[in-house]
Amino acid sequence: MAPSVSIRSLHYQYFDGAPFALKDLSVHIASGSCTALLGPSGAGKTTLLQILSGIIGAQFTTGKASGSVLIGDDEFRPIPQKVLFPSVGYLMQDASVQLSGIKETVEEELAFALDNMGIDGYERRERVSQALSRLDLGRLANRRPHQLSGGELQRTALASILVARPSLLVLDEPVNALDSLGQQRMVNVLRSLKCSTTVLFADSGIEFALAVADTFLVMQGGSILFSGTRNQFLNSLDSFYDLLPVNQWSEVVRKWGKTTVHPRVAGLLSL
Amino acid sequence: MIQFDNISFRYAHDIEVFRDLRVGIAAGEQILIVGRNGAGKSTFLKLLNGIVRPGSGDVTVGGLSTQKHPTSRLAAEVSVTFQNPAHQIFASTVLQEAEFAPKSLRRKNPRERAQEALRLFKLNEQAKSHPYDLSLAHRKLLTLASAVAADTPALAFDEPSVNLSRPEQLILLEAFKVLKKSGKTILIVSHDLELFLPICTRVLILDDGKATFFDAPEALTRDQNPLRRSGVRLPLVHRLRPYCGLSPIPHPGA
Amino acid sequence: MLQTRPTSGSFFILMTKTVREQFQLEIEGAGLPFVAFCIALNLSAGQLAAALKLPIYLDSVGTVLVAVLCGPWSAISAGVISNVLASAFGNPAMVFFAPVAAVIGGFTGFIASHGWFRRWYIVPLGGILQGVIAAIASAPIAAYLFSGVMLAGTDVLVLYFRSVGNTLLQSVFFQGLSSDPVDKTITYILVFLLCRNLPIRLLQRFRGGNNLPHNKAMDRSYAL
Amino acid sequence: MRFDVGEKLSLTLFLLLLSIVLPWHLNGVLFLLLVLFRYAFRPFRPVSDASRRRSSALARYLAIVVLLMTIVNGLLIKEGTLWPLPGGFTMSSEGVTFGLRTGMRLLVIAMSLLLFFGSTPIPRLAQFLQSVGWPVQLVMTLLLTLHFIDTVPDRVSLIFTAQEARGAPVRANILARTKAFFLILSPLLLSGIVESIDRSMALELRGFHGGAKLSFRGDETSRGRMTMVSMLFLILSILCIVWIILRWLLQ
Repeated sequence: MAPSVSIRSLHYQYFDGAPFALKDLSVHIASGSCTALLGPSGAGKTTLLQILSGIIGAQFTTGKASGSVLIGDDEFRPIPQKVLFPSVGYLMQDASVQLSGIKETVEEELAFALDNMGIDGYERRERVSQALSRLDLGRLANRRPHQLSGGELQRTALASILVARPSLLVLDEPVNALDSLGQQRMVNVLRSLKCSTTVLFADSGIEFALAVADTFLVMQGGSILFSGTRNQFLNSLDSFYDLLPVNQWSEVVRKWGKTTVHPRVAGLLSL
Repeated sequence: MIQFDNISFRYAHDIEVFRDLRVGIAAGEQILIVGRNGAGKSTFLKLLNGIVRPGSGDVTVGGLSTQKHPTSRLAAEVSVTFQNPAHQIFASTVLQEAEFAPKSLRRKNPRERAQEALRLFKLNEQAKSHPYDLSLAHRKLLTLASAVAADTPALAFDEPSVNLSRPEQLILLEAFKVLKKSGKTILIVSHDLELFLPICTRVLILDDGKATFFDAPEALTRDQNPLRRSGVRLPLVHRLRPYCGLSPIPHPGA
Repeated sequence: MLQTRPTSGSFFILMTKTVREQFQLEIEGAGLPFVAFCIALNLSAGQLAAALKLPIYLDSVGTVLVAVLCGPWSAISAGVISNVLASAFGNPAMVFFAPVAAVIGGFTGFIASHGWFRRWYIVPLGGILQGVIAAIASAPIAAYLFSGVMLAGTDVLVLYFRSVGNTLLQSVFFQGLSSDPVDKTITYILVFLLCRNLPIRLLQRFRGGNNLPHNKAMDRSYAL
Repeated sequence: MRFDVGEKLSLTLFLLLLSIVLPWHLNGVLFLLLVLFRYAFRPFRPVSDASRRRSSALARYLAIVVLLMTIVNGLLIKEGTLWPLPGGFTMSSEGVTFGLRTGMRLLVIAMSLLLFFGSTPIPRLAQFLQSVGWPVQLVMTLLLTLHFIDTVPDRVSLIFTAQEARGAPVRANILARTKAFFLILSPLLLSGIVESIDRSMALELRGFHGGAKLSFRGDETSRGRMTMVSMLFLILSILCIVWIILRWLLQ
């Protein structure tokens, strides 16, 4: 069952005396939802995602944290202290760094996580082939990772996480390096994960979020500024003028009437 | 100001990048250079300051021919900044990094020029901090500021808006408007048409070795074929605006 | 045994932990990929020096970086792997100088953990001392195995010393004395210049973060 | 007769030590034998044509060095029978044999290393090292080194271009070029540190903790245990070491 995530008054500093990366952040993310975490660079999006994945608690022993994080029914006070693999999957911003770089083919790259989990034999082959087909990497299975294009690298990195079947999937700016075809593929993948996996992704733009997310969070200076559904977000676009690239969008949406988003705009939004 | 006279160029492993390309850019113009990956956009910038020499034809910048003059001399005419900030940030404070170009070009009072450029990109409070204590977006702004600090008549940027989120994009737009007013020639290689179409004077589309379009942005929205053929699509919001009775491209300052 | 935090003067920890545990301790945080990066740096620093037509070779700059930022045992493995791979990629004699690379890594790691990279004036001293030790370590190998001919410009020095009447071992050692201290001092100073202002956000991810010039915040928040 | 990595490694160790034991004329015979080995014997054929090009260039280079070493030593050393040469120089037989001894030794060393590294891709070597007990972190480091060896040189040239475009003095006098050396190494180190931090997080995020063994393509080929052949070569190597120590003591 996909976990819900609720965070209560979370504060975080990378080291004593550092500026607050997260300031009194409280949010609830529904189970199985696809939530967009929007906001400018330095708003703390990456810090929040890395705290949920547990990597910050594990590697940043000098960090200072307070508050509490609840993922599913495990309570972490103040933050998870070890990497929550495999229940939480984290896709990094730069896919070429996420891949281990030591494997000779894409198929082996996907098996890396399963080696560490001690899964082999039939179940390993079955999980790898399932991940390959889900991200339609079938014909790239024997390709060498450094021969892949940006979009293919991104899909390989995502597949190498989905083999571990995480129940909470966290992605950091999944589309800012992709062209429109790559974005379209990523929209389909995230849509296929709905309800079975809780998805939370960070983005500095809004076009991808409008196409796939059902709840929207806007962050600034380490705390949550706005939390709401798609229509609430569309109607209050003007208040994010200098935080998100909405200026030309807000004009378009305002022209088409505040309450409902005009079907043609909504149709085009679904890319 | 910048003249490409029938340039032909190919890399060692014989992929033809340009075939007798002719492009003339007047002083004070802002050119947006667009094309699919591998259409030679980065090579176009490298031809500007002689890092890469054309097979045939010549590139002249500010009257100097790139065949005859070394890169160090051409760097005083055009300052070329590449995409990845990690490939050039070396100093241990923001100010030192911004001071590098004016100092190595032996400009007068390099420190004031650097501080001026940092103020233009809203980085003056962080002048003393280490560039890697800044966020990636601010490091990117730092590379743009250290190019502007060199005070060269022409500026060329490779994907200046990548890694920038909205607040930094607004800072970038403000800075480019100030540079436009002071008559600088600016070349921008970018995929981000939504950001740069409103402020550029002409758009250059590079497609398999040729310049298939070199005209004002409004002409681009009237006839989108050269754009579509070069594998680039007009941003969704520009395609939507006509449906709402708005002009396809907002006038600058919108 | 209670996990003691290695501070400067961590000689005690070298003694009690087995080598394997100490190695795993040193590459905690970002150490493991950094060792691999520094080995690649060792192998390509020579190319960069040649591209800039500089007469220096600096094939141990990566080993010294690992010694300062991670620790002695990871620096020893970095040095040894660098030499083995260098012999795989075209310079066969290097594999026999792996012990010299191990000595460089171990010695640098040891003095780094004693704070020799904290003040700028101690660094050249460390460089000269390291150069002498490297010359002592490489002399017998160069003399007995390769009779002083190392396919490099410095072979001329060896021939000169021998014609003046020294034994083979002495002349190889004198040649080493004339080039190694200079090379190592330049390497040490370069590493010091590269690392002295590293920000805390990067330093705190390395076991040896405390080996570098005094960072006020570093004291309170010692890494790992 | 399939040679696995372990057997090739112990053979190479034995050859390296043998080159120190044998007199120069036997080393010469061994060198010719190894050249024949390389072309005739399948498991020792070079894996890629890049390694073939590299090794034949190296073989020619070393032959010249041996010749040079022999002549120079012959001229310099004064013991043994001296054959007069025009221009007052003397060529001593002792010097020539001394030059030949070290020259032939270098040839055998180079050839045995080329045989091993030319025919064994590093991932196979890493697979063998893991099966004989290397810690998983060290095996991962060796494999990651391969990745960095591919990417660091490209990054160096990218940084070189970016800094030259900003006016870095890469072609000026030696002092300026030394400053340019720092201008290129500093971004390289900073980007290397940042990439190491990201990569270490990426490894931990996929469960790598140094406990579980790494899996390799075609896992069944590496028979971890010591085979008879590699045992034989290891015993021979120990004998060589004993011989060298005895000869050194009795000298």
